[in-house]
Amino acid sequence: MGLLMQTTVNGILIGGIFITIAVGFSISYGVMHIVDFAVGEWIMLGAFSAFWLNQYTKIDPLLLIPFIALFFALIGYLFQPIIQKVVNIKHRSAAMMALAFTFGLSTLLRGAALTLWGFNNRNLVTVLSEMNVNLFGITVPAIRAAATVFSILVTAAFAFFLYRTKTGITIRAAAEDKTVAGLMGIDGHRISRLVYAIYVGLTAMSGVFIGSIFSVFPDMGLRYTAFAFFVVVAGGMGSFSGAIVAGLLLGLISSFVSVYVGGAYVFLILFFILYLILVFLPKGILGKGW
Amino acid sequence: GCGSSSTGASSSASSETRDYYKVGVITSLSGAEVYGGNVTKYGYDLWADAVNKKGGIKVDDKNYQLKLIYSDDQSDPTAGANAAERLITSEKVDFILGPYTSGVTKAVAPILDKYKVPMITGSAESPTIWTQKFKYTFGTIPAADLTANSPLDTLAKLANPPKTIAVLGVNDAFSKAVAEAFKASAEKNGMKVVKYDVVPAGTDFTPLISAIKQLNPDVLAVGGHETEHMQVIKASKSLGFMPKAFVMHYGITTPDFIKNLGKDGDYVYGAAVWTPDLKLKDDLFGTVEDYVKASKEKFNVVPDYTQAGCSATGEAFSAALAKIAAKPPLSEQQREQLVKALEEIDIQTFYGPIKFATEGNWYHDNVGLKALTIQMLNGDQLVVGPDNLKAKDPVYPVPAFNAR
Amino acid sequence: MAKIMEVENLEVVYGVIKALQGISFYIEEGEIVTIIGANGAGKSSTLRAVSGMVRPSSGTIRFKNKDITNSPSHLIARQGLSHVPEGRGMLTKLTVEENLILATYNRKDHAKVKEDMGDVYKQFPRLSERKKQAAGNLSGGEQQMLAIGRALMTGADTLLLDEPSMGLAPLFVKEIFAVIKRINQAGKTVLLVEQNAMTALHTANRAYILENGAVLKSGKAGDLIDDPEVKNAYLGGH
Amino acid sequence: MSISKSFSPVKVILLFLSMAVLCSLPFVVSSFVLRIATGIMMWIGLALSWNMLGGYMGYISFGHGASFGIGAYIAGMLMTQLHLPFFGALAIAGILTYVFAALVGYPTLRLSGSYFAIGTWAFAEMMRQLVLVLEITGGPEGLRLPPMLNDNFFYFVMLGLALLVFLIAFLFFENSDFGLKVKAVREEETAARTLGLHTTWVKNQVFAISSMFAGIIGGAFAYWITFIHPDSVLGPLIADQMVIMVLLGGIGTLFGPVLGAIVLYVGNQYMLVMWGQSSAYLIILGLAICLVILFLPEGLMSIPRILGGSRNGIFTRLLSRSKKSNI
Amino acid sequence: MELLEIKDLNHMFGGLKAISSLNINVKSKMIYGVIGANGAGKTTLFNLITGIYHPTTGQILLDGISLVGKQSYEISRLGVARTFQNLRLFNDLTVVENIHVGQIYRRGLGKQKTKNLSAKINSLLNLFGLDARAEDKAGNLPYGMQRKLEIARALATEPKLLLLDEPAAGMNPHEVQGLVGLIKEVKRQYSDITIILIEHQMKLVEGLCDYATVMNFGQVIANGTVQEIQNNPVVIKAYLGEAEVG
Ligand SMILES: Nc1ncnc2c1ncn2[C@@H]1O[C@H](COP(=O)(O)OP(=O)(O)OP(=O)(O)O)[C@@H](O)[C@H]1O
Ligand SMILES: Nc1ncnc2c1ncn2[C@@H]1O[C@H](COP(=O)(O)OP(=O)(O)OP(=O)(O)O)[C@@H](O)[C@H]1O
Ligand SMILES: [Mg+2]
Ligand SMILES: [Mg+2]
Repeated sequence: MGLLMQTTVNGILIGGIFITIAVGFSISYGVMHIVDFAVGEWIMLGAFSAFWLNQYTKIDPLLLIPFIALFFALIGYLFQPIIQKVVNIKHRSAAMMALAFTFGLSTLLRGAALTLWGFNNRNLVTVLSEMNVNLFGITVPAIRAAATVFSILVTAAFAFFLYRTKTGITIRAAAEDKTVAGLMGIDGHRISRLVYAIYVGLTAMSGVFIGSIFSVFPDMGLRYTAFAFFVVVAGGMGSFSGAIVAGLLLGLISSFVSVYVGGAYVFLILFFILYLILVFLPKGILGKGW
Repeated sequence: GCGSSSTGASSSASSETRDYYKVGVITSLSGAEVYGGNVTKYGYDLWADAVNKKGGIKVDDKNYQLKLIYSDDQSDPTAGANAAERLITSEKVDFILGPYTSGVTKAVAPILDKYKVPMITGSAESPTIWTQKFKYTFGTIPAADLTANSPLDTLAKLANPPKTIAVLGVNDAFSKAVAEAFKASAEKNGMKVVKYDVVPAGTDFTPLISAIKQLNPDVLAVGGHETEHMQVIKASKSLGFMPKAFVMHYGITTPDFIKNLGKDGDYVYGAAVWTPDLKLKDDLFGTVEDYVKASKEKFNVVPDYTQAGCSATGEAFSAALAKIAAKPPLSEQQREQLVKALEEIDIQTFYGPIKFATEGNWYHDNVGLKALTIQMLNGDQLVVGPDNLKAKDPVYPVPAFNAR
Repeated sequence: MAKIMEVENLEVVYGVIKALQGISFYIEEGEIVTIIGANGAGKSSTLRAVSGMVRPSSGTIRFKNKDITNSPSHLIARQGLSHVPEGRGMLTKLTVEENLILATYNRKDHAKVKEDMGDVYKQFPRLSERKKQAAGNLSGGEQQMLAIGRALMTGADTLLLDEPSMGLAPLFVKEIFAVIKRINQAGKTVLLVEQNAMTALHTANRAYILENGAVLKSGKAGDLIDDPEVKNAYLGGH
Repeated sequence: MSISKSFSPVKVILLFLSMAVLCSLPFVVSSFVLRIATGIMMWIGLALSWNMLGGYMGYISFGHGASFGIGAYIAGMLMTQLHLPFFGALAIAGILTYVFAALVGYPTLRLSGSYFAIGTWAFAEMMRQLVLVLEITGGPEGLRLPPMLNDNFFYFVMLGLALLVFLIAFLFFENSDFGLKVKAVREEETAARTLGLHTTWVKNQVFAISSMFAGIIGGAFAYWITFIHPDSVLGPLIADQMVIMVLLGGIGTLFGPVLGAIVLYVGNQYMLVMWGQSSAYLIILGLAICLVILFLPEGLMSIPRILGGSRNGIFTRLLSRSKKSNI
Repeated sequence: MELLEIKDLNHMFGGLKAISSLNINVKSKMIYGVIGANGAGKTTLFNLITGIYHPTTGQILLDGISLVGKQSYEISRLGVARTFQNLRLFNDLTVVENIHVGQIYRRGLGKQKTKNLSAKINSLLNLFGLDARAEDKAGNLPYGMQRKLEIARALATEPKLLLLDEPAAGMNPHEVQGLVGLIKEVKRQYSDITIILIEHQMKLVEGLCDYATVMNFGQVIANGTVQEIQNNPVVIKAYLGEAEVG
């Protein structure tokens, strides 16, 4: 019974971290229609910047989060026009070229990180890293709980923003048809930049959590790209509630398979389920995706 | 069709003249194993530096310098095979210092046999490399299954030995071999294995550690690399799991592990065939202390047994070359002599004895070394077993994370 | 009356196809002007160039005494020009209401927005019944209403309508034209592109006949109805 | 349209010349260069096989590496465990990959667009994890094949396979009713169906055939490299490279994948040799991919046209670009 | 003789009843009109006949053979071809290739393949005035030509039954007249063909159809010759509206 509860809590906490990434990713996919292979590298860069800033300022990484989010949002904002240039190509497979472009970008960023900072693992320590809370015999690592709560809050805020504010409606309009949005006085390119900025900011911010829960190294992105894809696709691209459910599903599957089936089968089963969801529920578990 | 065979005879190196040895190095400078790849690189570089500083390898009263030619295997067997082919046929190297990973080693070995170019790997530890009996491939570090039993043997001899143990392994060749060896040695020592599981690289350890926490074993033993070991310790701490001891293998002596975990990394048991505190010495590097100093100067790292093993690997070549008096460039015949010489060497180095087996399941692996049980403290690797070599008594049970 | 729009020597090129060969026309404030022409004559291209959806290869477009020739479409829209494109340009996943709100994106006169919203719902009661329905689930006629309603919500004083009657049942066609008249009477300037030439000419003040990307004829709508050449080529004879 | 039209005498002569060059290669170059040439041939075959599915049919697969890996493992297991001769193992690997892909294709092809891309990617990851936990594949130990150390043999095997795939692409995808059907599926599937095309069957065939070639090449690769491991033959990099090669060269064209494979493979090897001592070559590789896509969005195949100074030529494009930017 | 019999056809989209107890009989060789308000279910009817949707209940018989449950390609091979309200051309293929695709599974396909094939394609190009743009990509044609190409492509399958969904959409009255002539010419050259067309432009319906059905809310509200229908007060109220403006 204790183990069952603990396994459930663990599961929730594993998946929680990836919800924010999924939300940012799917909204950027919705507006720009490209699958960004560099998502893992934004995570990595977010984690690294938290690490370096912490080294030099000694400020707790958790307090640095707003700053990192803003900084990377700015980077995304400045960088987006280059990707947009690829997306705008009048070619049947412009979206594919853009995808290949992000693949190149991911290689480039990884190579740069490896060259610049070496291959070493780094530890990102926050005040919460050392703590855990004991609830009815269940141990809850504080940093993971914080990450999950934070994820859900960010997601909810973002959902509110998209569905309840005028700018949100604008973004959804641009996601569907930028030409028509243009006729309504909406600058599609500015929206794309805005959305990409939000996405990069959110992803880098999640990187701070991921970095402090696990560790920080140049290749870390590869690993988390897979998880991010899982949550995005299983939840249904563009679906917020779907992202939350899929994030929790990811965690629960990992956790329960590890404990009750065997650790070796975690990814096998995870990818099998992702495949089944894709084939039989292509709009995501809740059927709400694009 | 037009595909007849001519096994690269044209690429024989003998036509060239040069007054230095060209040494190929294949290792992982990128990809998944970039960390370990660089550890081996440090080791090989230190050897070449030391030799060159002394003037070179002395053959027939003349000194020949060393030149290392690196080739990245990208942690991928295919790229490793390409690298070997290039080093041998384009660069025409005289011999090769081998890859970090066992997988790449296995892909490279047949190519060496084809061109009859000897290679010693200072790192790869998977037992399955040696069962293939490749004629031109040697290894300095004993296979994992020869070393991994040492910490549990040490623990079993204590007054209050652990009774229960949980074993986790990562699903790669080396880590799985280690985990299996842990399991076997636990059973041999009469411990009860309450949980044995293998996980793919990149798994989150929290669920398994929660499950293990419920089983409350005396010892948690883990086969993996430094990244996973760090994760295990972090996850255990965050879940409030504190067994009487953690047992690990390769990785806990790396600077990453020591630096990142700090006090949390203390008291972890491991197996090593060498530590920076050993009282050994040789002519090239001097004492172990000297070697550590050289390493700190050049790379700012305290060497671990893999790095030192790689440096010692070079010494095996130096010795064999001197013995057959082969000047660069080596002809095919000389390379065959070199293999024979390697099979016969039995030398003492700062790393310990090097002697390659010539038969059995560890064919061409160094069987001269004894496995040590180490326990980490303040970043130092304290030898706590076997009894005749120990510098200190093992601490068991170890203090809890918050009581250090 | 003042000219609200003046277009001179407008040329549009798609790859190798020259859709507009240099056309000129103007619209006075408060007019309904219609452009009539065969398939591929360049009617839609004209509207697209004016609203900034395609970039003309040469020529000038002046709107309210400003050169908007190379402005992007969102900036043109903000000047008070709204284009209902061919195929209606539904944002199918947004609800009816969201489509309407969206159109007010750049408006600052919040009180007037409310009022306009009420007017649109009064004008098209069907839309008010379907406020929360996704635009994609509306029938063709309803979508057309929404498209026009949305154009009104932008607060634009000039509307470009591209074949608002296309694909509509005869009954609806009549309704749409009646709506256009009403809008015009409420003070909006309208540039109307239509295949349904007869009805268009009956609705408009002036007309331009486009052929192969050039203006063939222009004049008072009433005069053109009786022009035998026009009758023959666009009104289906007799 | 017809084959005779596309075979002018000049082309025939060119063809024979290039065949002669390709066949004499092993006797003039060093064995490292030959090895690179073998690698090029292999990647040409793989890129062409991917292009059947991704280029002609418009189904972008990130799981094509799974077929390669499955072929490699089947051939490997047949040779080590049943001691079948190489060509027999290769043939069976081809047949089994075909059958397997035809079965998997049925559900997978219900997806399209990005979903198909991610679905195939998930499937490939699943296969890698499966091989890692299975006993008979050797799990994380990988699989050793009996070494057969004849460079020329493998060069000709890969050359033969590349030519075979090229020929199939040329005959069945460029110049036949079948190719037209495939393109019709790509352009507008519903319409194709109402014109009598059994599109499900067509899609399944293309999926299975392209997978089969990847599988056969995988089998040959296993024997050539002598050691296979889930990470090396089933890792995502295999499929990623196929995609990049095709996009780099020119998707949906016959020569694009060939060109892309040569440029990327040689470029990669060259950078490994030149800058292999550090990870800097990753930067260069990534940058190169980005730059090519930015400046040659239709791939290397568009270079001749751009240099040709046609309407889409570089000057026109530069002009139109500068016009855009001053708005 | 009845070529197409539709009996008690029903189709639901979720809770929406798009087709409701529909009965239609189409005699061989006739041109049959289907008209009705927007959203009446006309296109849905075509989608059901051609197997793009499968009816919830009911029968569709072609020459006595049931089409229900058959796939689109099977139905096409039985001799049913169609065009789409929102064009569905193979945009990146040339005009010739588009028609060629239609030819691949033409009905009664004999062994005499390639020989007559280009002759057939040429005669279609000719008939629809597409010769000059034969090698252009379909997506680059003007809208009107795209509509014609779609008809040509459908005809290439040599159908018994041709379904046209709003062929005159976006055409001016003059062009509608041209289309009337064209369809008449098709009818002359393919003498045993039966055509069902959906159209809002009454000019075309008047000019071509022998008989018509009016639909509203998924049901038939009137049947008869075009004249009968135009004078039917129910049809006027639900569809046509009062007399023309002007
Ligand atoms: N795939 C679908 N899912 C849900 N509803 C649909 C679907 N297709 C059509 N409908 C609905 O079914 C009804 C009939 O649609 P249909 O397209 O058959 O109308 P139509 O008679 O062709 O109209 P029009 O003259 O405007 O083309 C409409 O209310 C439409 O919204
Ligand atoms: N995006 C495009 N790419 C290439 N050619 C185009 C494009 N859009 C339009 N054309 C071509 O430009 C010419 C004019 O087209 P336009 O759409 O302006 O005509 P139109 O008068 O609106 O015709 P319709 O009555 O069919 O809507 C046509 O020959 C058409 O084929
Ligand atoms: Mg138009
Ligand atoms: Mg319809």
